[in-house]
Amino acid sequence: MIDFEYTAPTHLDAAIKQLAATGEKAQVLAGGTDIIVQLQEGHRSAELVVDIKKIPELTQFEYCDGEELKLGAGVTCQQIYDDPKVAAAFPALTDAVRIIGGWQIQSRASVGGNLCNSSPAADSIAPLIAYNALAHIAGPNGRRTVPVDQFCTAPGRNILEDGELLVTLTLPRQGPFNGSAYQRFIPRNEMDIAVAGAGSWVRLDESGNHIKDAKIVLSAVAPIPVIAEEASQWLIGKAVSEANFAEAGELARRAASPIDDMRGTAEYRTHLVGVLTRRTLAKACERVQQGSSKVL
Amino acid sequence: MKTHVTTTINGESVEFLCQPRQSLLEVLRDELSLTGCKEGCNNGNCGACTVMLNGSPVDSCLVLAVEAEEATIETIEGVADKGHLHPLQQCFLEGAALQCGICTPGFIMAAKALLEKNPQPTEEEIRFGLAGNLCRCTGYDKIVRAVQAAAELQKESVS
Amino acid sequence: MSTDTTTETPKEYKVIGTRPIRHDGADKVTGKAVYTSDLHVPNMAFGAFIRSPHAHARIISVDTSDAENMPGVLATCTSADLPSLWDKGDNLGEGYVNYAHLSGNILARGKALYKGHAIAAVAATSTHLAEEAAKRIKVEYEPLLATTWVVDAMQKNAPLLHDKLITHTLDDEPAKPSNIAEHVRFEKGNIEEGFAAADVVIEREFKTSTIHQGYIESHVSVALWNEDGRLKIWTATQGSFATRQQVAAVLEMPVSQVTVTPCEIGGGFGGKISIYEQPVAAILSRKCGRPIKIAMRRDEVFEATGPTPGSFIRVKLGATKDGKLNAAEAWVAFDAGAYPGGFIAPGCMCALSCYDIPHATVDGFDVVLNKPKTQAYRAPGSTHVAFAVESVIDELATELKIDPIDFRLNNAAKEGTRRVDGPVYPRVGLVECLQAIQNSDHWKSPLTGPNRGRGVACGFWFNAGLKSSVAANVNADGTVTLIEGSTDIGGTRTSLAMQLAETLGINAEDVIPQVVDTDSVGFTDVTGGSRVTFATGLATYEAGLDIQRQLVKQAAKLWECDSEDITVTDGTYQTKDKSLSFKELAVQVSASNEPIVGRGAVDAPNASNAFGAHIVDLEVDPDTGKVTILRYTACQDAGKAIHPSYVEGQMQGGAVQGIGWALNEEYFYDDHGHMRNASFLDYRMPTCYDLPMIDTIIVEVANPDHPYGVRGVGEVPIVPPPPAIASAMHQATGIRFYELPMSPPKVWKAMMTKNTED
Amino acid sequence: MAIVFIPPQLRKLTGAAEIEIEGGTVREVIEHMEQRFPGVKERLFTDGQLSPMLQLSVDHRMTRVVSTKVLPTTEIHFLPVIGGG
Repeated sequence: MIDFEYTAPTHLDAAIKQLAATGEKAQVLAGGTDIIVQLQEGHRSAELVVDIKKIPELTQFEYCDGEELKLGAGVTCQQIYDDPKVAAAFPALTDAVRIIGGWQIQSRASVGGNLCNSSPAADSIAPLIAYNALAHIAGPNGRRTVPVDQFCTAPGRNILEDGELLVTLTLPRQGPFNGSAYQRFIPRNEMDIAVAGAGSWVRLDESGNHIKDAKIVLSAVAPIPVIAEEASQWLIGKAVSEANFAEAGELARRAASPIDDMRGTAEYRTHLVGVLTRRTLAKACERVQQGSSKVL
Repeated sequence: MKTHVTTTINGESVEFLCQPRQSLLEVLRDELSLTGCKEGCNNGNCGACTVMLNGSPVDSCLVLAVEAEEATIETIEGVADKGHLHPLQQCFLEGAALQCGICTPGFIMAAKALLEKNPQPTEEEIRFGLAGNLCRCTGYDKIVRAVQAAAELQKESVS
Repeated sequence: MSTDTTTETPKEYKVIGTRPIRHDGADKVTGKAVYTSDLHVPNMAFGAFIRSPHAHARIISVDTSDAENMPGVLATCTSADLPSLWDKGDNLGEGYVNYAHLSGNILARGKALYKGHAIAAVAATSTHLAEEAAKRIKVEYEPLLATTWVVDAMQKNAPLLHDKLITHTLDDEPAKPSNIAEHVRFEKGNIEEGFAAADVVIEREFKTSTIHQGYIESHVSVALWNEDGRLKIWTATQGSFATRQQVAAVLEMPVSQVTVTPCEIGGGFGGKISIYEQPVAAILSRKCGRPIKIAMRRDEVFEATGPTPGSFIRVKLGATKDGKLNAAEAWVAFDAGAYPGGFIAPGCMCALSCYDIPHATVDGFDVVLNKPKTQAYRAPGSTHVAFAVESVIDELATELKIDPIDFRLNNAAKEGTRRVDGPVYPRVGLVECLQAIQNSDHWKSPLTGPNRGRGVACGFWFNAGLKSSVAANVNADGTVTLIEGSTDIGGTRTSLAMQLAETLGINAEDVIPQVVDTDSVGFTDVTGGSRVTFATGLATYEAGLDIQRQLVKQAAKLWECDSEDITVTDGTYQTKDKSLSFKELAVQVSASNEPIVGRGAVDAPNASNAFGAHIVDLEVDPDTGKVTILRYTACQDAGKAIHPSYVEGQMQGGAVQGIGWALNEEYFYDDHGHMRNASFLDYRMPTCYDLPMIDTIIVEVANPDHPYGVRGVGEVPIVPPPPAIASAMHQATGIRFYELPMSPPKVWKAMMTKNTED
Repeated sequence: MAIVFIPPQLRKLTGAAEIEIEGGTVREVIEHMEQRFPGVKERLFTDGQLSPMLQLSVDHRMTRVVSTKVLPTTEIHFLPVIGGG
């Protein structure tokens, strides 16, 4: 690995100044589980590495029942799944962070980093989009907020400009009778990259028998995570039933435009979208019915 | 240019100089002679280099050594207590839970973290908790059993 | 759960069959054991390679000047620094090695034959610097057409890897060069008559992918070429003497000038017998006068060390209505990788090894193509052919409506069965293994539930004998230090120490086993071929008897009596009126008499054969094609299990490697012949979260060629899993799978196709 | 005297698959084979020694030692050398 300079600022302003001054030759270090590998293997290069874990704003992790979830960009997967309240309110996010690498990875990797790495196969981005999460960005020209579904632009690329930094993610309160789930398909049971993934969010009516609102987000089947709009819309007003989940799965396949690679064929990935959509919808509805996400 | 780092390793204050590009694994092994921490893949996929960093297990190949400033690190060298093997180490020996032994330090570190968080794990929880560590020799059977035995041993010593 | 099944009246042993803590155990659980990469030799510098980005290319030029001009760079090395060798070969005791090919594989000469083929190397004051410098070596290539599939490489119009490669055969050699390096053929009986008399004949074709041994420790060496011309090498190897022999040959120096110190080794499974970086580190060391360490990265290990061949196999079996195998025909093509030597012979010799078949032929082809040179992987060749043959056996049993274990028992090889390659089996334990799984709780427990299936399969491997030497020094406190040359991959220090302890009548803990360098012990062949506990065990036994003879002589002096008056029983030395234990006597003798040093040196007969049989239960996800292993039982004839825990460990580890091979592991090549998954992430070896416990049944049918009845156990257990799993998959899905790995996309595709057809 | 099993690919030279041949050691047996079937030896030997690519099975025990004694009932097979993992 080519050597670089390292800095661990304790203030956001200092970090932005350093990032802005170095431009595209600067890399941000949160958990390091992607960037260190990429630097080692020469997929990315850096003259300056800015470690953001000492900036208070980037490590804040705040949640009170019924409020929005505030997730500093450096908050680790482990911090998230270790918090039972967050797990109850945002189960799809918890599903995702529990399966990113093994424990050794989860104790370092952050959801913010997962987003900024902008891999099409990132597990946590689909749930963030399903929850309508917002990305709060700071840069030399001030702050801006962008919905997560507009964050990624291509594999490994996103809207962050040189000098900009993801500061926090906020996940709005989800309202009553919502449920959600994320699943991916991998050939092993752990330590793998998603061949395909689906995050489903639903709101049911008071009876728990009909879907009032839904959002299905797919990973690893397009250059960026994609919302299966048609399937999500179609579900509105439909009964909670395996047949409807399966139909939604069929519709969701249309949103997929996958590639063939060593992790799976395009045909297989498209098929998996149907399976995972059906399964996550079922799980999400089950969670509403079991009251595991009875957020007010 | 080298950076000066002050850290705590296995309870002792340690200072070292390193380049920013050096991983914690590299510094532990090459600069500090803590070679119990093994390199299997250098990209976070085998767990052989597992150490505890501020109380959590990490792949030390994916930590920059400079990040260890003011951190608390525990390595396999710190697991045995002055002449006494840790129950996990004892159970790995008694249960023949190692063959070539290269993955063993990583497994013991991960298993120790697991038992500290969850003293009585189920087989499923053990297997999930150790999924970040690869072993090619044993087929894992005896490793899982050794962790179960260590949990049992620790339970007995508590009660 | 583990079960021991002893089929014959057991001998009474005090040490053998117990489970002492391994002698190197404390070192390994505390991180103190020294593996090669843990070594820090004074003034050491570091080497790195530049490797071919092309699967096949002519090397136009290599310019190292930029790299050499970098501060901190000490030396560079290309194939021009290696002596050019003719096609000189040697039998390494582990198959044949052609040194010209070995040298060409170490550093490419003229052409790069696979992606990752080493072109040049550089030494620098740090690893980072060496890697940077390696990137500054300018190599100009002329890319050539490449081929990575064995059947393609056999075609007349295939791109030729070696201009002068003439097929080796005992038959008339062809006039023209091709990629077919070797053709072997075995025949028994009359195949036409055999098939004519069969009621059911089934013929199928099989494919398997390239698989890596996947040892967690990379290849690492430190070389120090001293000014006096002596070369010292510390390395991760399965055979210190095999390393010495190969290094000396490719550097054209006498073996006596090379000392190889085997450090602790982090797994090998056959992949750490050939040399790679050792001579390069040596040359760099000679050039810069400093010890050089080279450690491969994981991607280099995948792309440029020796995996097991990919294969294409056609098998035709014929049986009579009453379930007797009558004829067999196998056509086997293994890819050798870039140079000849892909384990085709053992593959062919194992193909029909589990059965007594009167009429059979086996044809085998060793084929070069643009992949890394293959090496041994645990029972090399046997897993490939077992996948094919056992799968057809399963189809035959199904067709004939005979229970698959009964069908195998009907035809199982036993003492007196003539193999297709000629020799006749001595006492072997396949029947006992099959009976043991038939009587197992696993087989007797019904498997219920949708999408589930159960499969069984057998496996075979030879036991290598070969050469081993040990010395055993009796210490003043009555303990014995055992000096051996077999590198210890999985607990053989202890299995040898236990045999010495048994022979001498002392405790396992009173033997101190030490694995030493090539100057400190007699010649010893590799740790491989399932031979150490058997063959080095035999040498250890000899050393024990030698000590006993010497001790009797010394006791006679001490007691002023005739040697003949002394009897030795279970380590007690007695005359009519005197009696001392081994320890007591050794203490007294050490204090007053000449030192006692036992010696054991054997060229062990390798007539022994090992068999196993496995059962697997699994479930297939009908939506995704993903397989979950629900229950697994591995049974094996160990002859005599010296340390049952480590025998079980071999069975469990081997079974899991076989499960990985069956389900997910493969070299994924793109159209350019580039491996796309050269990492532990995408190569997908099983983690513990992918598996259940692996139950074991140890069968003990004593090996008549070993005083304690030992058979090698290391290799057999990788063989049965792929066919056992394929058979279970058939039960679960109604589909026969003829290709490895049976990965989810392929399984799903097959289920889709079947659903459409149904 | 020994019973030599001829590898299939050498049978063009010998005709039969199994042949009884005189000799007290494997080497003597091979010398006598060469007298009866010229050309056999060069396919089995390299530089006066058993080819490094071959091994012997003498009464079902593998060896590369050509001075191995043979008895009238001894079976000799020529097999490829093999290695293990």
